[in-house]
Amino acid sequence: MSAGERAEGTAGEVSGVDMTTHLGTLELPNPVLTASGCSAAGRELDPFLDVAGLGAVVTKSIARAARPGRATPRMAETPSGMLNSIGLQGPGIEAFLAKDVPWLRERGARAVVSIAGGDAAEFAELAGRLAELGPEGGISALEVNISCPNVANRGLVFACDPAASTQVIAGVVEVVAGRLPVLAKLSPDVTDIVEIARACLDAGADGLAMINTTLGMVIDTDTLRPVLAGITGGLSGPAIRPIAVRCIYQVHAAMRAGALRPAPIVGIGGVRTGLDALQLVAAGACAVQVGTATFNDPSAPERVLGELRHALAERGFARFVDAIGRAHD
Amino acid sequence: MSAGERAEGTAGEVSGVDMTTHLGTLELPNPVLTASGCSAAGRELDPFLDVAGLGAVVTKSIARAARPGRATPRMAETPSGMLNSIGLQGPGIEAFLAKDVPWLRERGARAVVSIAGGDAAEFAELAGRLAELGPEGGISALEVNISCPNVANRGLVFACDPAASTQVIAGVVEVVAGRLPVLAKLSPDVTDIVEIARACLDAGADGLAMINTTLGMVIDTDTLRPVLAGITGGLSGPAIRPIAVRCIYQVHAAMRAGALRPAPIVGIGGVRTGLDALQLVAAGACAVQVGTATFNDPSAPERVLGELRHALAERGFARFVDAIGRAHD
Amino acid sequence: MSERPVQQRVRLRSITPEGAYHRLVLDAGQVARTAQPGQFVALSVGGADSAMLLRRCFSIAGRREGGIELLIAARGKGSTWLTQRRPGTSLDVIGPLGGPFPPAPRRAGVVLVGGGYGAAPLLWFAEELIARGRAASTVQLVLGAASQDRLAGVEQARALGAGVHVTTDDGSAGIAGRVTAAVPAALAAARREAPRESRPAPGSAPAAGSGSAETAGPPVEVYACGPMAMLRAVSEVAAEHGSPTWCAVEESMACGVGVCMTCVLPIRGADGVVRNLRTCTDGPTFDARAIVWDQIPSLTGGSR
Amino acid sequence: MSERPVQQRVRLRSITPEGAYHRLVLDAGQVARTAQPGQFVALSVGGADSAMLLRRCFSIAGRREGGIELLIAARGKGSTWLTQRRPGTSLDVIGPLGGPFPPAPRRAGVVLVGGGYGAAPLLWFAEELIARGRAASTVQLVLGAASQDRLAGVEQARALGAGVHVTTDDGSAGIAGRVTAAVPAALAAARREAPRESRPAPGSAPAAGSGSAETAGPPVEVYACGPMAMLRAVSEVAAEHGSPTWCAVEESMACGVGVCMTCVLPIRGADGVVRNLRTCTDGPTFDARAIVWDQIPSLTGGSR
Ligand SMILES: Cc1cc2nc3c(=O)[nH]c(=O)nc-3n(C[C@H](O)[C@H](O)[C@H](O)COP(=O)(O)OP(=O)(O)OC[C@H]3O[C@@H](n4cnc5c(N)ncnc54)[C@H](O)[C@@H]3O)c2cc1C
Ligand SMILES: Cc1cc2nc3c(=O)[nH]c(=O)nc-3n(C[C@H](O)[C@H](O)[C@H](O)COP(=O)(O)OP(=O)(O)OC[C@H]3O[C@@H](n4cnc5c(N)ncnc54)[C@H](O)[C@@H]3O)c2cc1C
Ligand SMILES: Cc1cc2nc3c(=O)[nH]c(=O)nc-3n(C[C@H](O)[C@H](O)[C@H](O)COP(=O)(O)O)c2cc1C
Ligand SMILES: Cc1cc2nc3c(=O)[nH]c(=O)nc-3n(C[C@H](O)[C@H](O)[C@H](O)COP(=O)(O)O)c2cc1C
Ligand code: FES
Ligand code: FES
Repeated sequence: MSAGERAEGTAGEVSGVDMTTHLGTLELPNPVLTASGCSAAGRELDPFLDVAGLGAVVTKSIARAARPGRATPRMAETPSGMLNSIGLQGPGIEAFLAKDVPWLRERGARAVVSIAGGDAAEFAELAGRLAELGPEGGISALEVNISCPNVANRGLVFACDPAASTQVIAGVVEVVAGRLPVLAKLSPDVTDIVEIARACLDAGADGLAMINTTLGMVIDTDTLRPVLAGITGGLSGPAIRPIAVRCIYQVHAAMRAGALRPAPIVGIGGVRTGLDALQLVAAGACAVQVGTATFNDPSAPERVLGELRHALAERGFARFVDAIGRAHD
Repeated sequence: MSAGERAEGTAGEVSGVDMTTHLGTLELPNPVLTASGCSAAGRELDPFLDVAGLGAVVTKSIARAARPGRATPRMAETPSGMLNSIGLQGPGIEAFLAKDVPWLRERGARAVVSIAGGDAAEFAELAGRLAELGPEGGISALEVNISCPNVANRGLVFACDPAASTQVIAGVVEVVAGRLPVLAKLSPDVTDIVEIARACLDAGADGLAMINTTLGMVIDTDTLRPVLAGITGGLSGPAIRPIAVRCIYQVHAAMRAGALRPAPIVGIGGVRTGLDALQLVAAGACAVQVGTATFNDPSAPERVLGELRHALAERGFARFVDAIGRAHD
Repeated sequence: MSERPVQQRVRLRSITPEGAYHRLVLDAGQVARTAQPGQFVALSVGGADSAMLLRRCFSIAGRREGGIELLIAARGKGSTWLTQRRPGTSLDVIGPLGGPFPPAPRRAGVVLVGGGYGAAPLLWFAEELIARGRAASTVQLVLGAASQDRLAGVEQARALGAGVHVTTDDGSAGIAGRVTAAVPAALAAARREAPRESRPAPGSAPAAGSGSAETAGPPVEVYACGPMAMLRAVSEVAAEHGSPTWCAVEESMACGVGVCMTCVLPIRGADGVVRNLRTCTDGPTFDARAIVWDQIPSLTGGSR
Repeated sequence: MSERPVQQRVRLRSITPEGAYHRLVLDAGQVARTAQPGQFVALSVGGADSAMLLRRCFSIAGRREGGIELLIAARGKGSTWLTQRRPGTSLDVIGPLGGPFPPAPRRAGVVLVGGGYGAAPLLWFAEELIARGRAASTVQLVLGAASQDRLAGVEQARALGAGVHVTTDDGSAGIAGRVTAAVPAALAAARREAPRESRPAPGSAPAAGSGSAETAGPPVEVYACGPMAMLRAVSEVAAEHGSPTWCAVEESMACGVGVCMTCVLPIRGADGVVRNLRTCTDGPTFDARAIVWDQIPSLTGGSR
């Protein structure tokens, strides 16, 4: 099928722009996804948008066992952003598979499942369980949340250490054995994000998802104590968008320069509008996730998709993919 | 002089709160300073505030020779922040000493001079020239902007590398030989800011100034090209305040834990109001700088000082210094 | 949630100062259609270019001519922004969110305890109870606040014919003291006024049954809305008098719709297991006996 | 800067649509007191909780009854916010900023070239020139825009009795084409109307002297305000006709008061050295011959 044929009649084609995109072997009808932890497992957004109309729903990072998460308060609003410290509260993988995946499947939504573990073995176990189900079981891809604390190494997050990142991703890739695309989700809180990206790609990741929140803190000026029970929290929202654009640009630039194996980048960070999404795409993202903006507007992922499509049409793009990495041309 | 005596009648004492603070051997009448690059050398703020009433004026980072800086556009507004890419435009140290320092001196303002170099030798040379003048010459302290590119190492910023930071600070400390307090200004764009803080303190810095801007990028959604001529730029303003609070808290916590030599921290990042300043102070800062907020309100440093004093009085503090690090208690 | 919430851009019909608060009426027809007392709305604040990203949540204080009423205290910057709007302003609202107050068993007395603006949803609840045929005298309202200007709904409550008990911390109105000081009298009045002739209906909430077993007279159910420390204190006093308490809590909520997990409280399930439940979707009203008070950091001083 | 700027919180006296623009009158008495044509103000936008941190700069378009006038195009979010304000809104203004237009030598003709809202400060300049005794016919205004609704000040200019030359890119008013198409005729008219009898006064700007040396007739000075590409084109045409051009530039400004160094342009000094000068404090008006056009990225396509 030539590019010309493809521009017509595919599922992604609406109002003249073919929105189809690929994450490795996974074809998505469009490039706008929810972000992990910002849409639970999709169900609560049902009154506000059509989950099946999104590129995919990325589910809240799931661990092996049920986890209560951190104490409250878990959030603080900050200028154009927020801090969160949820601590990966969740029902554990089995309850998740029993309750959440079937609902998404029934709705016709694609599920990208985010996994989190305290060590490489937990990650591998989770990945194995999901790969077993595979696409037929309603799982479209894995997102490996390595921006969570490594129990063995004083709680240092995996994604801040190339060796730890390699270990987790290699373990996951091995057990998945090509049955699902594996995305490594990176933290911006590193001196050199290209180095971590390289560690993940060298370990066999099919793509990168970036960025996770950046570590921040708010102090209550009445009590003079940290607002969050967890003291520090993850900063997200439009405030960090310039950091996300920069990270994506740096990694995509390294790929273009041959310093890094080319691989799809899923852009995340501060996307609130279609034009925000376009910034991440032009920087090098082949899909984008909408996170915190969903709290402001629960229809945001769907709205962003419409706005992005419109913006591409206005700029004369026939295909979404032609906009990827444009800022480097 | 006992603490009780000191609370009355010192220069820092206004409306019941003694605002005096210390940066190593330097006593400042109050803890609110301008931030480097956000107040030039003070003169342009003269219509809007009394420079002598501030803790100090921190001047734009100065290099050996005159520098034209980067091409325009040099700035982009971002949600609750901005990007800048000025590229250390300046007249060079001699013109600076001839024109700017005398003006500040005449006004009775304290000058903290920020220096920047492409290698350790340039830093040392600048530091030597300023230490020669010393306090009698109108220089109160040095701020060493190690968050600028290391010419010898592919433009990697010094502050992203402990060894490079050590080299610069050790060279400066040696040549200054105790004649002026030396503050190392840190970048937040590192995996472990405590490690860089340690490198600087071990190299003999008298204190730390943190944080400098964090690297960001904005893409023009019409041209799909980076807005800044310099492609990436430094993100500043309230958007990054949670990052600043976190960095200060981490470094102060390491000092309290005995993992780092105790030393004064000058807090910088997103301060717009007195309560913002109080957050940085409670996190561990013994002085704060007001940067980007000055663009919104050129009287901001003076206003912040008033608001901080008021907030301390309301909270029952007799002395500013008692609020330092309160969030750790 | 009883009905699916909707997201609507609506007109602010009116805004009126009321003591220390402001009463807003929004032309939110779709929200009003299914809203029930105990549910809340989430409003976006500050406009599209605001630095305030998160919505603010407010209990629905009533329905009025196809619209909804809110009673808002200007606390921080978002609520202050709202109280400064003029009629005609367009606002983005999501609602109704959360579940309604559980229905009061027909033959139980009812005590409603509201702290400050927390009285607003309870007044609507009282109105509905009376409109559905309950004798006004079986509804006892305890309205407390720091000072007189922070009391909400006293006139409204009197107009309904309900029993009204007022407390203020500073004694500027009613009994000087906390709401708990007035709760025993309110419980006694509710019990006195409750239909004597019958035992609790078998279908009524188990809470009502267990409460009535410990005291003489008909069962009384308590509904409380206000700060967490007040909820705990009220539920303790109520329990001493054999009454269960339904607590409408007010946790910090980032999303209000159930996707973020910021708003949780430790709740003991029927299986005895404590889970961090979302107060936005699983609440905001919980049976006081299920709330694990000692695990709530804001009460134990754990972090704030 | 001629006078120290002041920071004032002022009332928006009135706001009136004017073609594609809005004319705002601010009760900014202290700014008005010393303001001169060519200077500008910086307004904060969006309120204290706005995500927009930076001020927006606008040329002062005139003084009116102790206030100042601005002519504002709703371009992005900040300027749109401003054009949506109602009279009575309180605004934070800093001004007057930058230096005024250099005075026109008494015996030179004057051509003022305004692109879009760029005409606004030039009209005020024309008014002042005429008010100070210059014959209106020696002032020629070239007013250009993309389309008729984006033309500013045509009526005002006619009312002054000045020569008026109108161009629009789409031909919806005046000559179809760019302002440069009308500049030669305007120069000729200014030269024709300028006082014939005399040579440039010795104290006049050197620019005027050198310009007049190359052409027949009295000197003519050009003042231009509009987009950078227009300024360059106008100054080239003017130079071909022996006239110097004063260009009022409009660079992105983070502070407006001279502390941030974001707003620079490469300007060749009297010593031949090119320096990046701050257009906010060293400008915004520069002699076109001193501007190093080829080093301006926005013109050479260097970055945008
Ligand atoms: C279910 C529910 C019902 C409520 N009903 C009412 C009501 O009827 N009338 C009324 O005046 N207020 C009510 N509140 C409280 C109201 O939501 C807060 O006062 C308001 O969000 C404060 O916002 P702010 O911008 O003024 O304060 P800020 O302190 O600037 O807010 C910062 C952040 O903290 C959150 N926050 C601050 N205080 C509270 C609080 N007490 N509860 C929850 N979140 C908070 C805000 O939502 C925001 O995200 C209710 C809260 C909840 C959760
Ligand atoms: C000295 C001077 C005088 C001006 N006079 C006028 C005038 O009389 N009338 C008028 O309508 N406009 C004038 N402008 C342009 C006006 O400042 C911009 O249109 C306005 O800042 C755009 O802001 P925004 O929020 O709408 O756009 P956004 O694109 O959202 O602004 C984002 C940022 O870029 C800056 N920016 C965007 N466009 C421009 C621009 N063209 N020039 C400078 N900064 C820009 C903004 O100030 C802001 O910091 C003048 C600019 C300068 C520097
Ligand atoms: C409340 C909240 C919870 C989150 N939970 C997760 C998570 O479980 N796993 C994960 O990989 N990222 C998590 N994130 C990070 C987001 O997926 C996203 O990377 C980040 O918020 C930046 O995007 P945004 O600015 O669009 O929110 C969470 C973010 C928020 C705000
Ligand atoms: C326009 C601009 C120029 C700056 N120039 C310098 C500089 O020359 N040297 C330096 O150490 N920091 C410089 N900074 C960083 C500030 O001093 C400060 O560390 C940073 O902006 C964070 O503080 P803020 O959020 O209050 O602006 C600059 C910042 C801005 C916005
Ligand atoms: S507020 Fe988001 S889950 Fe309750
Ligand atoms: S705008 Fe800041 S120096 Fe000109």
